[in-house]
Amino acid sequence: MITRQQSLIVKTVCRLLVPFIQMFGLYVIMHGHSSPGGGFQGGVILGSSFILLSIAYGIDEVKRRFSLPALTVFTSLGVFLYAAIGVACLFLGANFLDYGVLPVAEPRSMGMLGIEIGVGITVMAVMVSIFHDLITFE
Amino acid sequence: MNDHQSAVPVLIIVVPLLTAFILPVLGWWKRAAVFPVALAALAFSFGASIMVAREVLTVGPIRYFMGGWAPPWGIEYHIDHLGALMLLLLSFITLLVGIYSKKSILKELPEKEVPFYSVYLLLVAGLTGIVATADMFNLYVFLEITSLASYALISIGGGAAVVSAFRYVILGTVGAAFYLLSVGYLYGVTGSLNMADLASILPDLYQSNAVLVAFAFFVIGISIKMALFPMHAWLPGAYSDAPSAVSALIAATTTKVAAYVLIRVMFFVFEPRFSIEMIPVTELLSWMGAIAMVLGSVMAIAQSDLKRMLAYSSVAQIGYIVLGVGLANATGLTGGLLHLVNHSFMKGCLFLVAGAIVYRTGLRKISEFRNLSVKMPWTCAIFTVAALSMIGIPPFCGFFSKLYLTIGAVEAGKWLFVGVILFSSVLALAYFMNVIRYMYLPQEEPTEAGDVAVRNEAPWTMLAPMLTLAAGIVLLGLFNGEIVSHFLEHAVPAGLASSGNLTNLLNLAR
Amino acid sequence: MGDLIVDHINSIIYIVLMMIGFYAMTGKTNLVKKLVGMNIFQWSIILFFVSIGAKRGSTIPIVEGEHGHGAELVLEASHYVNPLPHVLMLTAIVVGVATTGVALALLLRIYKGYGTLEEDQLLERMRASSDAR
Amino acid sequence: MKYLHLVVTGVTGLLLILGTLAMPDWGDPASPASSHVSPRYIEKGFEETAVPNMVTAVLADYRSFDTLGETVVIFTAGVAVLLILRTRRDED
Repeated sequence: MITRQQSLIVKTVCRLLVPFIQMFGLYVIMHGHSSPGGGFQGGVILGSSFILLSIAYGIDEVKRRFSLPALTVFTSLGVFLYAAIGVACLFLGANFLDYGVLPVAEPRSMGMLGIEIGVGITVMAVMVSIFHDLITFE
Repeated sequence: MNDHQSAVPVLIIVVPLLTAFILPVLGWWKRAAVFPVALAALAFSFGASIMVAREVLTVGPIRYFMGGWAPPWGIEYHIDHLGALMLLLLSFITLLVGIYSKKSILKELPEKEVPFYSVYLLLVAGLTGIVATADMFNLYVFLEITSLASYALISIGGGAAVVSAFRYVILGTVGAAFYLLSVGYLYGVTGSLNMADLASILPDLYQSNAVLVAFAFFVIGISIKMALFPMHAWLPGAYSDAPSAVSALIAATTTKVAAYVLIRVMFFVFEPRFSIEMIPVTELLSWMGAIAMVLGSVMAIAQSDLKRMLAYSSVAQIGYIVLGVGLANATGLTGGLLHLVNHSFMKGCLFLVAGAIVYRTGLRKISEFRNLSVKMPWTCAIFTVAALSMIGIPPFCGFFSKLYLTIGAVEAGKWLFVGVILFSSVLALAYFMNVIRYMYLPQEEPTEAGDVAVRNEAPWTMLAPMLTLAAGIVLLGLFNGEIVSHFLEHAVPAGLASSGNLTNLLNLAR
Repeated sequence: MGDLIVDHINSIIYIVLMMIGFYAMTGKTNLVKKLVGMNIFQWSIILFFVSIGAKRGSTIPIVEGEHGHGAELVLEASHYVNPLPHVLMLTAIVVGVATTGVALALLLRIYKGYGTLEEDQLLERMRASSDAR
Repeated sequence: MKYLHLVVTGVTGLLLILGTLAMPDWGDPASPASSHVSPRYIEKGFEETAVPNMVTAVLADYRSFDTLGETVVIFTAGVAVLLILRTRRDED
């Protein structure tokens, strides 16, 4: 566990940077359809913002905002969302993950957006979770 | 694009996956619900496998297009007779080990129950995915899911198990990376990833060095995954240090699935003539199998720890399966496949027995097993059944697969391998008889009367799966003809030398 | 000679990287170095796949220009790079990250249990602790 | 035995060189990889999925089951690390 004194400059810069990093991560996830990017890339960026926070402020500060149960829920939620979209296609009478039958406009595009968001959530949560487990192990 | 196909094949994989995702959350909410839910998912998977097998037997191989995209553009699931048999086998064994694991995990790792079952289900989903998929890259993804899950499951044994797991990480990654390299070369020269599509393009390219190299990397990579003799270094440690339920699970499934992949790619993606005539891979494999059979058995004799002995015995039994593949005739391959199924039952059963003994008495050393037959009569009886089957005593299933292998070797005119099969069986007799002897020996010097002969049988949730597997060993032996005629005869590719006179005799006999 | 190197610069790079990685995995005795070798090996395979997908005179696989609905759009296969290897390698990258994470976790447990990551010392201490048991 | 790993590395390298020399030229637009399966993704992908980024279209639609597998791999890694490292005390 990192317990040494953290410098004011590092703290301030991180505090300023983190919202922008997170915004960029969300952009990369949502804009994966028409520019390089997607769920995994955006999820890693989002996850790295929390890792940066925990480097600057210590893991306890991050845990205060993002508790372990919440982390577990997010880990499961993302990948569950992915599989659930696939199963929804099954129930709507098509093959697994055949988004064409989803009852929305431009179903294929929207289906992809849904699974990209799912991938993003899981990747973010797993990155933070692995980082947490690695640094708190003693 | 939207023609609907029966959803059952995909549910075999998706239901365990979904359950695995739910379990960590469920664990926070209601810990007691985790085990029943996991078991229900495994049972569902088994039921769906039965439905799939019935459909394959009556209608024929099932094809399922993921996302509705036709291959080679999309990912296809293709379940043929061999695949249906493997799905049945995997879902059955994982269900039984799942029932068994409840008590032993609660005792060995009480606080890690929730992630354990989550990873367990992921392992099951990965294994079934490998069997069902008809896409080379999708197979790699499921191979990695299986590997990651088994690294984690092995490591929870603690102590030496963690080192064994790390060794497995390194070697397993080499194996998977070689497999990926081979997929890369094949993709580079054919432009396709679908197995059926590859099979139609490849025959024109058999002279290309890239295809040869791809095949070489494939065989090496998968040999590491299935612990064929020179690449078996990860196996003994991983099997013997892991928790008992995990040993049984991994010993009965992962190496078998790797052997299935070998057979599938060697004989169905490549034509049999490629690996038999154009490059002598089958010849090489049969020699490696033979060496594994002898050296694995010799190493097993040298062990004093029961689980470690069983692990080395696994190395030898992989040799039998590979020898069946390497004989390159229909009888030999049938024998190899039958041995794959049989060994899954036998080794799963033996590891479960070893776990039950550890659970009740804490004993691992074979020489400490004196008087065990009085304390745990059922467990010892089950061990004896499985051991006799491993040796190859007639009514049990191990005999029949060895019979097929022997006849296959005779048909191929390779008398040396007949000798190796017999010799390895004799060695198996040596190491299993040693264990059985200690189990039924009375206490050396009965010191106090109250101390000895206290009957302390394993709990019924552990006994029932072991009994089922033991019954399975007997039934597989009695009905081996049914398995061969319903499943395995369809699994033998057309290009192999067909059955000779000896096999016809065998057909008459049954 | 120079032409040969220029024509095959991609293969030279990934073959050299693969051999470095493979050597580290099999030859090094330090477990962390083995892990680093494993990563180099995996990344060289990613380079290999991406270079299969390369296509001379083509651009990134994103539809260019106006693409409103109903617009007539003619897409030439030779105009865009092959997207399939990129997709496969995204998955392979994730697999690499996941394996590294698990391996690091195992290394932490090994270091806690035995206090060393050198293979020969590790074997010695494992033997000692199993004798003590 | 000491030089075994060097020999193994050398043999692997030779195999790699052998295989690579038989591969199609680097960047050849007529290579099988560029002409067999992938043209469908480029030519029809936008029409069929309405997503201009072909990598996303292939990743999340044509081969979406692979991507599900990829996400499961990440999930497995998360749970595996948790299983390996986290003790009960951390969870409370």
